[in-house]
Amino acid sequence: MSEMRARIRNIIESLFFVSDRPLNISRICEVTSVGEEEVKQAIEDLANEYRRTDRGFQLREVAGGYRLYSHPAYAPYIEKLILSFDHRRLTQAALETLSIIAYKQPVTRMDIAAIRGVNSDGVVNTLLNRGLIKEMGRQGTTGQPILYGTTTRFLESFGLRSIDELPPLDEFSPDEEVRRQIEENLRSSAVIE
Amino acid sequence: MSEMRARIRNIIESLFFVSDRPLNISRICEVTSVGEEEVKQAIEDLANEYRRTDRGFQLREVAGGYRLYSHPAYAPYIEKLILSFDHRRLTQAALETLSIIAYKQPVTRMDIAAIRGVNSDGVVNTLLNRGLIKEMGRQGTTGQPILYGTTTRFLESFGLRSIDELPPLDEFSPDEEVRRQIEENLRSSAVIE
Amino acid sequence: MSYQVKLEVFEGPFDLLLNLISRQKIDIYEIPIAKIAKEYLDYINSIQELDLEIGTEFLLIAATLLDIKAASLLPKKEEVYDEDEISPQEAREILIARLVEYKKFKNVSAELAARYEAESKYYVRDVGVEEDFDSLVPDFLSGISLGKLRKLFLAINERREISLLQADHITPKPLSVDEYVKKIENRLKGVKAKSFRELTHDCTDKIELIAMFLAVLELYKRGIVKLGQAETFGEITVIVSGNVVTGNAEVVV
Repeated sequence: MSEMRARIRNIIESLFFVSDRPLNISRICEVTSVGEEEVKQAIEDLANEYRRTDRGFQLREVAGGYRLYSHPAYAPYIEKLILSFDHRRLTQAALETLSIIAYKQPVTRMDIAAIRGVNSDGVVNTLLNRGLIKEMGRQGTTGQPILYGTTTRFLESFGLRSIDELPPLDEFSPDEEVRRQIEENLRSSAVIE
Repeated sequence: MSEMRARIRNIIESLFFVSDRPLNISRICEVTSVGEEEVKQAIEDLANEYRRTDRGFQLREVAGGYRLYSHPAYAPYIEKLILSFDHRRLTQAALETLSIIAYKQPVTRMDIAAIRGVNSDGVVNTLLNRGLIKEMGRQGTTGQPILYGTTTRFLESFGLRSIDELPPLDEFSPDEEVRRQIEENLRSSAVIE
Repeated sequence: MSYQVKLEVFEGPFDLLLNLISRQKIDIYEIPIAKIAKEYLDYINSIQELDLEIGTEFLLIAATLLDIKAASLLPKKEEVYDEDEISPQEAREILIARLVEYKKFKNVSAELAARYEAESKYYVRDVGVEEDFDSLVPDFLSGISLGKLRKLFLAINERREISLLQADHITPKPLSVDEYVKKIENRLKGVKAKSFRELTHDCTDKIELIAMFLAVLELYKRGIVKLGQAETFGEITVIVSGNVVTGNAEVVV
């Protein structure tokens, strides 16, 4: 394999590696500035290689593109690993994310990350898989990010007829300590010169 | 490589592939029912292979375990593909405070303020929110102030295997020139013109 | 055309003092402490004029410097100090020791910054549990009431507000307006006009909004955009009128 071809393959492999959604060819072309033919070649190279060397993961073509999946042969071990995890952290993250989506829908992944202060892609996927949230179209801005909202299943879980029945937020008042902290910090907040 | 050895390597690769946190050797032994020596061998095999074939990802030892990371050479492409919120810039104040906590842990807010010469409560709270430091109990003195230390996420964010990997603090003592300058400038026994 | 607005910021009194000291060219016929004390006070005065809150810590060190200075100006005589009173000489020794200690951490924080920077080139897989294994994850909603969900949402919002407000007043976060100029230029590529609201849809805090606004003004100054507003407090429209030219602008927020 030529050096150039190997490099393109490795770049594309790194993209598959970090991506939590199927990547289609045109998106890969866009990100790598590589032509369609070369991208297709690289995808084939990767898929062949994984097959040939019987790796722990596979490249599969699914609706909308290509994505890496763990190899089904090793599922029993993966199950044991997932069961050995402490899921409290995931539960906390999932509930936080769900509450943001419920109250702020429709929202993008970026909105959620900005509010939680950490990348929340993994959690959004888990909630999607669980049928608690769904895609609601795309925002009409640069990049056209996907918008998310809650599902009928979410409403059913809480016995709600519609999302308007969510308890209102405004009755809430932060306790005195928090209010004081906010005020103090406001007083000393930065200025623009 | 024997077939058995390759199989163990592939199983372990699939575990790394699905894990969202560093995996330590004892957990891998437990999940795979494979002995420590074989697990260590498999990890070495994987790391060597990724290095040798210059893949899109690498296996790194970090925060008491091993984890897959994308290859740093391809970071520009990954940045184009996804938005990262975990690597927001740290301010100078945050870095100074973090350095003090990392080297002197467990420390109180007062200890930190004494070294920096300035109240650091705001910075400490920000570091807590970002999961880089955590509470480590209370000091057994008057007022029982909270003690702080660094987290696993701190190790991960700075690419450290353990806290012992921090470079020795003594190496960062100001050199003679700086010391002399400080002394001279704060000298009170100067000649009066 | 570019502009530069930069206010020197210090992480605290020690940072300021070290900076002043490092700028000195030591002259043995001078009285360094007097000069340093004066510069230190000048700086404090200048930031007071800029209406920045001065930490008591800055004033405490100023007092210590003045104390040392006063002692150096008085004729030498053996003064008697109480046991629990610190003599100017002792205060100076303590100050030097603290400065050296602080400098050590300032040095190491540069090393940590470099590590953090290098580490930011590594990305982890954050994909979550694959669909096939989803049934192994416990039900998130078990035992969760609507009230709890609402509480969680409020708690996150609150946490966020506090961390946004807790920007250390001595170390404001520098935002480069030029970066925002570029951002706006990108967003205006291929369109004739966009509203300010559209341009700032993803701004997460006030400071960022302000930087975006400054960037719009900068683009207006450079003649790249025209601005329109139908009524007071109405929507601001940013209209593309010229070619994109990049310059350098930096502002400390």
